[in-house]
Amino acid sequence: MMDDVQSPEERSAGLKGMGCSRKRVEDVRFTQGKGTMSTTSS
Amino acid sequence: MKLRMAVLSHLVNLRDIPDLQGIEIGADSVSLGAMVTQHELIAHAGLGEAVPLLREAALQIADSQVRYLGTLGGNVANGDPDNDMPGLMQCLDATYQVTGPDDLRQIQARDFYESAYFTARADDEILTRLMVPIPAAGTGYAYEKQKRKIGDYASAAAAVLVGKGFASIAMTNLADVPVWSAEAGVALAAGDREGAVSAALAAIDPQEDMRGPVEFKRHVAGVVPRRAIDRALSRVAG
Amino acid sequence: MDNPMSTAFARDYWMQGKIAATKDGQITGLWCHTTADHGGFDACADPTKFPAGFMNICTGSHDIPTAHLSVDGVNTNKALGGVAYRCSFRVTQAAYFIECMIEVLAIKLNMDATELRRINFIRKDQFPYQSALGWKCDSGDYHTAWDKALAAVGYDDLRKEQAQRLEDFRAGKTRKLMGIGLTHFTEIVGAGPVKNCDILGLGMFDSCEIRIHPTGSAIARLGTISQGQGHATTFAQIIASEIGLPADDITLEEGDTDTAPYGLGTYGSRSTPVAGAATAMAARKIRAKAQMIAAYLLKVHDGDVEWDVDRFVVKGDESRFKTAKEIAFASYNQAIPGLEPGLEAVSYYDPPNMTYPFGADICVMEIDVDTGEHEVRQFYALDGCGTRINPMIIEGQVHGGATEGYAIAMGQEIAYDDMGNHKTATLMDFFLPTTWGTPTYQADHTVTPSPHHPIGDKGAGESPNVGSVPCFSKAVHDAFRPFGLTQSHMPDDHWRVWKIARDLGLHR
Amino acid sequence: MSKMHVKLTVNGAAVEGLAEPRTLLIHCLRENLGVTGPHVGCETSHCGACTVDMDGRSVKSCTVFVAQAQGADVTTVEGLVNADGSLSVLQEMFREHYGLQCGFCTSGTITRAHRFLQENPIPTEEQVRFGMAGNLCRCTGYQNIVKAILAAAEMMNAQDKPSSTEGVGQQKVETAE
Repeated sequence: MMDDVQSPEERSAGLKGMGCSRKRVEDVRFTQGKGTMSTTSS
Repeated sequence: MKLRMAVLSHLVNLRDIPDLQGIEIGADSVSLGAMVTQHELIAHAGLGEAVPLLREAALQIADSQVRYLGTLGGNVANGDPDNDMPGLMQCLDATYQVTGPDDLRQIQARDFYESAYFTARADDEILTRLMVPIPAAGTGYAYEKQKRKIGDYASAAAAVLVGKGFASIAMTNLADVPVWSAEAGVALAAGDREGAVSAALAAIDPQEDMRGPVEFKRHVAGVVPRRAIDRALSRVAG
Repeated sequence: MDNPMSTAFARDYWMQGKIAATKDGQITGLWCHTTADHGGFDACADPTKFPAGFMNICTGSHDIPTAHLSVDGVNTNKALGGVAYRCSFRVTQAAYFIECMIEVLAIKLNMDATELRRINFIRKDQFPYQSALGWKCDSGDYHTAWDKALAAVGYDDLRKEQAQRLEDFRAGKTRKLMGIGLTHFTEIVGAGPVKNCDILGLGMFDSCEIRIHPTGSAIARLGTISQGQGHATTFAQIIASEIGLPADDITLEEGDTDTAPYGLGTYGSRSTPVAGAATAMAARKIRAKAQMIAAYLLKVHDGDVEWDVDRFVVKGDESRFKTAKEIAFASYNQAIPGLEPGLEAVSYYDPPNMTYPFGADICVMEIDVDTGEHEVRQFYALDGCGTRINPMIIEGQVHGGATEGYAIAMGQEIAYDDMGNHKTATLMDFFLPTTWGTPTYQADHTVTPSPHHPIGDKGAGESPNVGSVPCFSKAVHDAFRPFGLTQSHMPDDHWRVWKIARDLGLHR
Repeated sequence: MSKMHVKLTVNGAAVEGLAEPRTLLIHCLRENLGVTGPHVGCETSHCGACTVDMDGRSVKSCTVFVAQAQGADVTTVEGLVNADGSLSVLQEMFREHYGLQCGFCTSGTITRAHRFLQENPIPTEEQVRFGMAGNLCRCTGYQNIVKAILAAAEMMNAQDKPSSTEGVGQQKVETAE
């Protein structure tokens, strides 16, 4: 497995866990105006 | 209409009338169509050279999006004392051309404003063009506007032109009409800065609003023109 | 604009205080009385057990042995009141109150306010600290934060520059004064323990339900709902660290009451302290089961494997391990004696205590004495929200919260005339700052984890609002302090600042 | 008011229909055409959430009658994605630099920033702040919005973008004093 050759630090970085300035998953929608806002009718 | 304050049976889009468009720079004056937008005033290179005061003031009106649609004609013809352009046009000694069913006539900007939203334009006339004299080369200019934030009307604003033996001062949002003081211009032309400010202040009649009480407005109405005068003087060339 | 006109949008507090101290600056007691305008009727999400909200933090960051707090609620002909967005439990007022009291005390004692704070800060070794108002502050390291903040802005040099400016002003060389605002705030968030807190009888726990799929991807559902705080991003990060599956493979779902576990929602910096804790606790239940599965697969006892980032490893033999992904697959597809198939868990988390984020804000402001205009030259914001899950998001919260603070302190007002008519009903008159004039912030931090929260997190959304409002105001006060000003009434918009200068005789 | 026959182009597609001339463009977009990217924030031209691009100009579509948009080429945030459906450089930079939080102002902000960068491809921070002042945001404090736009400008210039006809007639006009 790929994991075998990775250091704990590398494995940790791959998780994008706590402490990581992970890009927001919401923003792919929001930057295209696809968020569901309370004013978005029907 | 949008604010449910008027119900109209017809809506006429003036934007497609060519005569209301265009910026023409002549030898000693500039002719501006009433439907010229603030953005066009700012973007026009020749106008910035001829009457830089116009550009400086237009940049202080509303925000980019509003300037794209907001017209010079709308700004001056509405008679709203909050607006920047009426005072500016009085400072520049512009002439408005209004067109009625039969004829067209010229009205001096300095004679146009009667009280808030009341002007010398008749109900069956529309403002079609504005003629602005080109200030002599080397004339100092400044438009100074105190406002709470971009998009706001002035708490107090002053337009100043100053050259050899000549000066003109107008102020905005300090009475129910724009304030142009002949005495202030005469004083400043004679090099009397404080006399000019005093004369201008004598002509104002500010009202309290969310920008502050009358005494505040009276005070900044003294500060703002002083700054405009100083900046205009620093720009006098030749 | 419907919101400020017709719903509970802002707090309206009139606070009076008294503070007692020894001559060398040791604070001995605090008294606070608040008159709270609740408008036409009360719309507060008031914890019934504490109808004043959390004014209980009005002793701030200081070790004050005795304190007394009283509140009068008043109904008026305004829109319903009492609640504000960002800082819904009125901690901002508490911070404003105590920070102003400290500044006034420093003036009375003729002491430097930075030093007065140092003398009175709750020391690191005093935590958990029992406050005079009955609350137990979880953790803090205020002296470190304070020193870091003062060093970061070059505080001593700023004071020298300010002194020079004052000299120039008095000599008629400038009409601008310079003000330095300082705050050190302590927050109380993470509402909250059901024993202390409820909303009209509803306990303020929160919840998370996690299901790991056989593929190693996962879905988590929470009782909160993101309003832009980035829950789908950060809660996945908590799970990633706790369970060892990539955050990118974890889907978050909130806000559907048909599917979400019961919870109390998002407000008052409670999502991470409460629902975030529930997320960690649910993840830990899953990890406990994963440990049994890993031990079975590795043919060792449960206690012979240990967790290592994304896998269980046989103690002493790194080459023998099972990754979280392998365990997820096995949990469904391999018969394990004594264990049900599947890998999922739910946690309803009733926190044992509130959390107490803290921070230090410093503002440098230029003030035009003649027009009342201001320019924020510098704003430094140190945030101590405990463990930091996503630094980018925390800093964004700091920028946004401080900008709200800027608006509140420097111009925002829901004004009424005597007849109860709303006078600020457009976004021109109701001050919302634009890109032009809004400060650029230097966000900084210290990390002091909460001892009782599973991941040590304290919550970050409210803090920048709590600290920045008094900080901006105090920069104004500070500019005029040499002329005798001790207090003013918010907001410090142009005419009110102009009025301060006029009343102090600074106009020519 | 009687209805008029309105024709316009929205994100490259020709649309037409009957509408009262006084119908606001934002309502036409959202309610008649289902283009809900632009949002209704204030309806008084202050907030900028409804900003769209109309014939190469940023406008607040709550202040444009549909009659004024007759024949216009309108682009909304939905029309800014690359042809392959991926995020544009500008959208990507907003994501990269966390230039949005709740997302309400974002469609207007990005649409305005798109036009701003056409007007001024190499802006200073001061020019960005001046040119974006018509878009209110309640979450971000603007800091990351400004950062995202500056980063996008840098990337777009580095890509040596072929000159776009959209920018014709637009000069670099918005300079702060």
